[in-house]
Amino acid sequence: MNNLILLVVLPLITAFLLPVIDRFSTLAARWSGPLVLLITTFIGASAWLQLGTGAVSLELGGFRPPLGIVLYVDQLALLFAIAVSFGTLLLWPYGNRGGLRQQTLTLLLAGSGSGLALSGDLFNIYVFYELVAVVSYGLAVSLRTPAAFAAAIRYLIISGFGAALSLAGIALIYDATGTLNLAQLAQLAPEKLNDLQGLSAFVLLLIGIGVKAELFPVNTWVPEIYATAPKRVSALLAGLVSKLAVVVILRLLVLIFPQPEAHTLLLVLGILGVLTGELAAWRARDLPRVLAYSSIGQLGIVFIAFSVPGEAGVFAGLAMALHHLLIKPALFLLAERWDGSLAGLTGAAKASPLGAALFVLFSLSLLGIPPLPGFWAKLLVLTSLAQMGAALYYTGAVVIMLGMVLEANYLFRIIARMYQKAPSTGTPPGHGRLDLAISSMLGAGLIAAVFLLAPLADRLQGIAAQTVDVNQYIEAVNPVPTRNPI
Amino acid sequence: MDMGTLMFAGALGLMLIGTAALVLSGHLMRMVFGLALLESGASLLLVLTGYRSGASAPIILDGVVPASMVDPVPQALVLTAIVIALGVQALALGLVLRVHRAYGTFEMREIRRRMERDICDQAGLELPSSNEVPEPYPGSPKPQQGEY
Amino acid sequence: MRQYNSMRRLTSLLFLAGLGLLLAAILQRLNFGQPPMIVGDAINAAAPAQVGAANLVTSVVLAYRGFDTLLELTILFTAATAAGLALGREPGDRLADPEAGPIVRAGADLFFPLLLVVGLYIIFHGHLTPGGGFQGGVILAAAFFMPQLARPASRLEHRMTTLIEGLAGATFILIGLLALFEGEAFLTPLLGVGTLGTLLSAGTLPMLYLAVGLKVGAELAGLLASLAEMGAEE
Amino acid sequence: MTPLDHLLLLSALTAVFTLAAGNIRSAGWIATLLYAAQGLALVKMWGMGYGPEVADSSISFQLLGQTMHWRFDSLSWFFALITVGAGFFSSWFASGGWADHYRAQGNSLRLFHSALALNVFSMLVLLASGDLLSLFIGWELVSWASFLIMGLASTRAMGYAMRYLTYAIAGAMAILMGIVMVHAQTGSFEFAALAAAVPGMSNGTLWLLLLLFGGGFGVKMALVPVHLWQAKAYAETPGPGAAFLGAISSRMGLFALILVIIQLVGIGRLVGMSIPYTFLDARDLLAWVAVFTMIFPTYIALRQHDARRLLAWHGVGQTGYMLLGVVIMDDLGSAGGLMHVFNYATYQAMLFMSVSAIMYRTGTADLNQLGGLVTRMPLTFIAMLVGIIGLAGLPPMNGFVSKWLIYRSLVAEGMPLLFVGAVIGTLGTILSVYKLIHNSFLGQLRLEHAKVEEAPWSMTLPMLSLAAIVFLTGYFPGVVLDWISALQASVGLPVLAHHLGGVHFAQGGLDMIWINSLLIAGIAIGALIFYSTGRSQRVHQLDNYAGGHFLSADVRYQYSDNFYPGLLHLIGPWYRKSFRWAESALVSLTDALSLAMQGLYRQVQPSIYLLITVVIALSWVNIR
Repeated sequence: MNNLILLVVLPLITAFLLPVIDRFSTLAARWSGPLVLLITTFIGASAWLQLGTGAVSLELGGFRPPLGIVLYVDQLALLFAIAVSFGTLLLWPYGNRGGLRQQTLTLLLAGSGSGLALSGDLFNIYVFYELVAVVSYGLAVSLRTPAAFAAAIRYLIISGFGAALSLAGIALIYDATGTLNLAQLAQLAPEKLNDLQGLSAFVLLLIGIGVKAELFPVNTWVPEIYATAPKRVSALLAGLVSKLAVVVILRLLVLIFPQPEAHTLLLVLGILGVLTGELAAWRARDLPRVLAYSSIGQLGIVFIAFSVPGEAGVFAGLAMALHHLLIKPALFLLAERWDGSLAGLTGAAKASPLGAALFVLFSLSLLGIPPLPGFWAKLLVLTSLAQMGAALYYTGAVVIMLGMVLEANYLFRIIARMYQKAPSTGTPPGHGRLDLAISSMLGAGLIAAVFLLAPLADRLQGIAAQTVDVNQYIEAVNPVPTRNPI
Repeated sequence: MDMGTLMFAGALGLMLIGTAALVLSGHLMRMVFGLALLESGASLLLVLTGYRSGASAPIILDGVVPASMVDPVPQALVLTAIVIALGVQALALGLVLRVHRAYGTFEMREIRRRMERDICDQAGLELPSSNEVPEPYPGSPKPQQGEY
Repeated sequence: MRQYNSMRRLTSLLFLAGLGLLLAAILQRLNFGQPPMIVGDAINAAAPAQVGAANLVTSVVLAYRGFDTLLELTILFTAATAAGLALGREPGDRLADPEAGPIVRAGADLFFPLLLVVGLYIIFHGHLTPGGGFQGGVILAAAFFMPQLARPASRLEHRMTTLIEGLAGATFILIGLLALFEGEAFLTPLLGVGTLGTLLSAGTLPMLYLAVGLKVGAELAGLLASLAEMGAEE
Repeated sequence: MTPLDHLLLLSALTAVFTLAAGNIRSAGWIATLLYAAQGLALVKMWGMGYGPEVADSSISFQLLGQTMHWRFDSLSWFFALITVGAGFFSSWFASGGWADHYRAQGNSLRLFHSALALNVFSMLVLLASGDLLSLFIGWELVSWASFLIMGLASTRAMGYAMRYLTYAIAGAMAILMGIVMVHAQTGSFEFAALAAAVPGMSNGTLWLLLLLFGGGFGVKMALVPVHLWQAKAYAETPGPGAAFLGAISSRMGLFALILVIIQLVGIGRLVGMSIPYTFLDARDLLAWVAVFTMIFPTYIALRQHDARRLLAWHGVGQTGYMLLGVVIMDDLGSAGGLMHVFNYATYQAMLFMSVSAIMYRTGTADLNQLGGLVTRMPLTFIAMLVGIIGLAGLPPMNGFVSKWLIYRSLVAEGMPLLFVGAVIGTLGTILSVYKLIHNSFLGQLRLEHAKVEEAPWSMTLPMLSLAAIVFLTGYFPGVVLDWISALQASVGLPVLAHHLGGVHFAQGGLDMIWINSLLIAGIAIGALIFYSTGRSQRVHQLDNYAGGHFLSADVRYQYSDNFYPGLLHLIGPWYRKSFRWAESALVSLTDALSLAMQGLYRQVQPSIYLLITVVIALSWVNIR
């Protein structure tokens, strides 16, 4: 288990050395990244098999918590760490697209993303979060167009604002508790953070981390970045980075801020996210921005789900998040060649039948059409909302359904266009082989999930149960209860 | 006014000035500086949480362990936070320079409009119709009759 | 439009005032001067024996929270890479900055070795006194950046900085991994504690700080050079 | 493997076969045989047509502590019989000449056949649903299968299909909300759990459930006011597809309504749920919705001049009869409503087929461009004649029986206003179906159609078979009423006592064997007189004068456009397009909101959102 740190540092050290390796052999530099990601995926997978339903903490530097930094490895963290490694492997800039710097940045994203999922220390999470942020600014400007630079600086300003606020939030928490270890914070939270100061810290942290998680209303960067970045990068940001931020928010919510106010805040912001995202997508005129707005809406649903306290909400939210994690990258890859106006997609199915068929499949699952996995995830969200019974939760359910009606309409408007006869003035382009292969793989995964629903659901329920089990977290980390002598 | 209030007022003031620069100014450069101020304010707040009245710095000189030392952790955290902020600001400045080179302006409104226009051009779309009639940017061709 | 602008300004001011009031209200409640110090006291008590650095902040930075330090180095590296991606110049671009005057040139030549020595000194004494890798690294960066200010035509050797930053970063991680191969946790300090307060104490800490210093120096010099070249291009 | 497994497997096999080999020439014929095999599988389950038998499927899924399972009972069986029958006849119709024609137009036959097979399969899955979850899954499958068959023909058809899709998803979401609410109340998706929980539910909860389920199912049935999508979408579907959809697709809504609202919630509870401030209750609400559905679309049909749209608008209206009959909920009325499902399927399929046959030969379905085809396409004429007699509800066809049962029950139950509404609806039906047959088959033959031939046997045979069914079940309605009484017993409605010829009760019943025999005897006597006197002489249509001039074939003497000018002038002001207006207003509102939201995301200074959110959230927290 100790070697799980390699999930983080192996990509980092490779990224540091990539320019050096490149000096000696371009070929080696080009393939060392995928190789390292393959290795980390393997390490993660073998750890997953070893872990079972247990949880372990890695004490970095060998210091007993809460003195040092710990990584907390449970199924949730490991799942997302593996997803990051594997996801970056899939979305790697193969064929030397974008050159050495993009490869370096992608490796850094893999390392920092895994770290963000695994970290069990509040400030360490902040550092990882900033690292992920800086990597995403770098990736966002890959195309080096003026619009990309403008979008990136706008993104940076919102994100930096949010980060500064979360730093202030961390200061508030540290002031109240004197520790940064999540396990110890979980121990102390009912006593020390269950007040105005704690809630204010939550607000600041939520808004800060919400920037990456596409939380309304700090998500104005989403359509701009996704329209100007390469679609591979959009896939990484929408698929992986947003989910990592979501996982961090989930951890904070479960461990430190179980107050009803925190959940209500998340619920309201989630509802607004679904409403604004889906409505804005209704009239979006190019595919990247349709996907961007839809992504905002989908993450809104995830937040609505997490606002249901207890295992049911976490289960539903994780199902939604994982589903979106699978679907959105694939859709963005398909949009790589289809990034012009929607009108330009007329007849696209003729040029790329497989691409169009995959687009239909992913759209159907995104809408939640049974028996595709998206339906079950949405059903979980809706049943958990209905179980709450309160009016605001019912509003959430109604808004999700309204969103689905809108989403069905705008996605199928696009699909209908694709299957029309192509205009005489040039057909839209087909897909690159690599994009198509990766999307097909994800599509196959989606279909496989249909047949493995029951075991997957059981496993996911187990993960949700473990995630909400605060005692297990505390016991696994076992912070020494040092108290202030004063 | 005791020391603590003054210190906290400083942190609060830095954060407010930074925020003001972010929301009130449309100038990109000022926004980046505002961001730096905001970060400094937050860092100051963080380091203040480790202050203990009447304690000495956490350095053991000549093997003598002081009776009461301040919390070393926030100092280390702030060290990290400052370096992070430094990196982000360097990158931000680079991006600002790039944007200025491309669009010839630091004005956020103008930059946003040019960006929207670039995105639409690239996608082959008309600019979305807006109630705000945009002024022609510096150096732009004169709008034809009925273009807007 | 002007009206819209002033409306927005008014709203912003209103909410700014709100933020100020709220933050003031929250900060009122902080216990300044009497922190809980759960972790802080424990570290103060345990660090001399566990780590052996006289400067406890250094113990925290490099030992207890060494991982954070690695990450912040990574952030610097990432920022430099991203800035390189953003600012990267096409080969053959000419630089337009004028040559600096003789005083600046002479000063740069004079200060270069001085800054180098000061920077290295600060790095090596980081575990004893205030200062350390970052502070020293910044001074190193200044040392390497100053000649470029003096002679813009002579470009900073980017190949050199990338080599240094790559190797320095890798060294940091390798020192950490060494412990892993010994069966300890990542970044566990090795080589014993030594005598508190002497130069050769605190185990691998000074080595880590050297790596940090070199990396920060190379990183910052590279970043500054990129910015300068970007500004000079035209 | 249970018999139900066999049926579902066969249906799935049909879908797979058409998907794999739909392009070969004989694919249609093989598919038709496969539908026949499905029919045989249904016949093997004959027991539930006549008694309280239930067949379970051996397939079931365990998920999240819920079991999903599928089963057939008398209700499912009755609807499945119509579904498979409609699939069989549509596929048959689409197999020969029509297929070549369709392919020659550049369409994909594989797509059409597989869409049809998917429709049949998904409907069978829906009919077999054994709990609320499988009901919803089946529901969604049906919706998407219909979307597929509606949209595959042309860009315009796709536009109407998109409109359908929006309505359908909205409806499905209402149903899902209802299901989720039931789950929240009972912790289960089982039918039995809902039935058990109903007595304990408050009227408010039940109203909400009724509106959600009723609204959702009503979308599929195209009840007023959510009826707008149906007519155009069906009309643009390729001929046999329209026949299939028109025959059965909307009936899925009725099936689900009967299942959830009548079988599970129960009649007694519906009558007990009064609408505040009125003397109406939930059942009256449904009945009045049914009556409005009967009237509005029928009179819209009157104005159509595209034969397919005329028929499709009718289809919307006829749903009202079925719903009205069912919600009267006595033995006569519900039997009438349910029998109407069967009857309507037979003649609506036939009518769409005959229109399709006309289009096949003449290339148009525009009633203003047709006329006089009776001499050229006599068999198709017979089919359409039988169909419109049925649609108008006149003896000797089966439509008469079902409508008679409904009227009789309205009178018997003392619902005069509803009765009047139903009569107004029927009046519109008669007028517009007359327009259909007159403008297409009667009157002056157009010059360009002088050489039109009868449709090929592959098209006329299915039509004539259907015509035979319409006639025979009109002669012996007891055949269908047997199934319906089994259905009534299984759903919990009062069972209708009947015999082969109809029903009998003290105040006088209905015996179609007598009525039809008399009618046929009368016609026979008339024919005898007509032919025995030998006075009739066949003359050419143009062997005539007009204003002292000889008629010539190139001049139109008989106009078929602007039919019923007087009547339309009279009722013209009532066509206000209010529903259309409401629909487009909703779309415009969404558009406007969408643009506003995009504006929100295009904020120049996004940091201000962050500030505002932080301030509002912090102060909210503070106030708490």
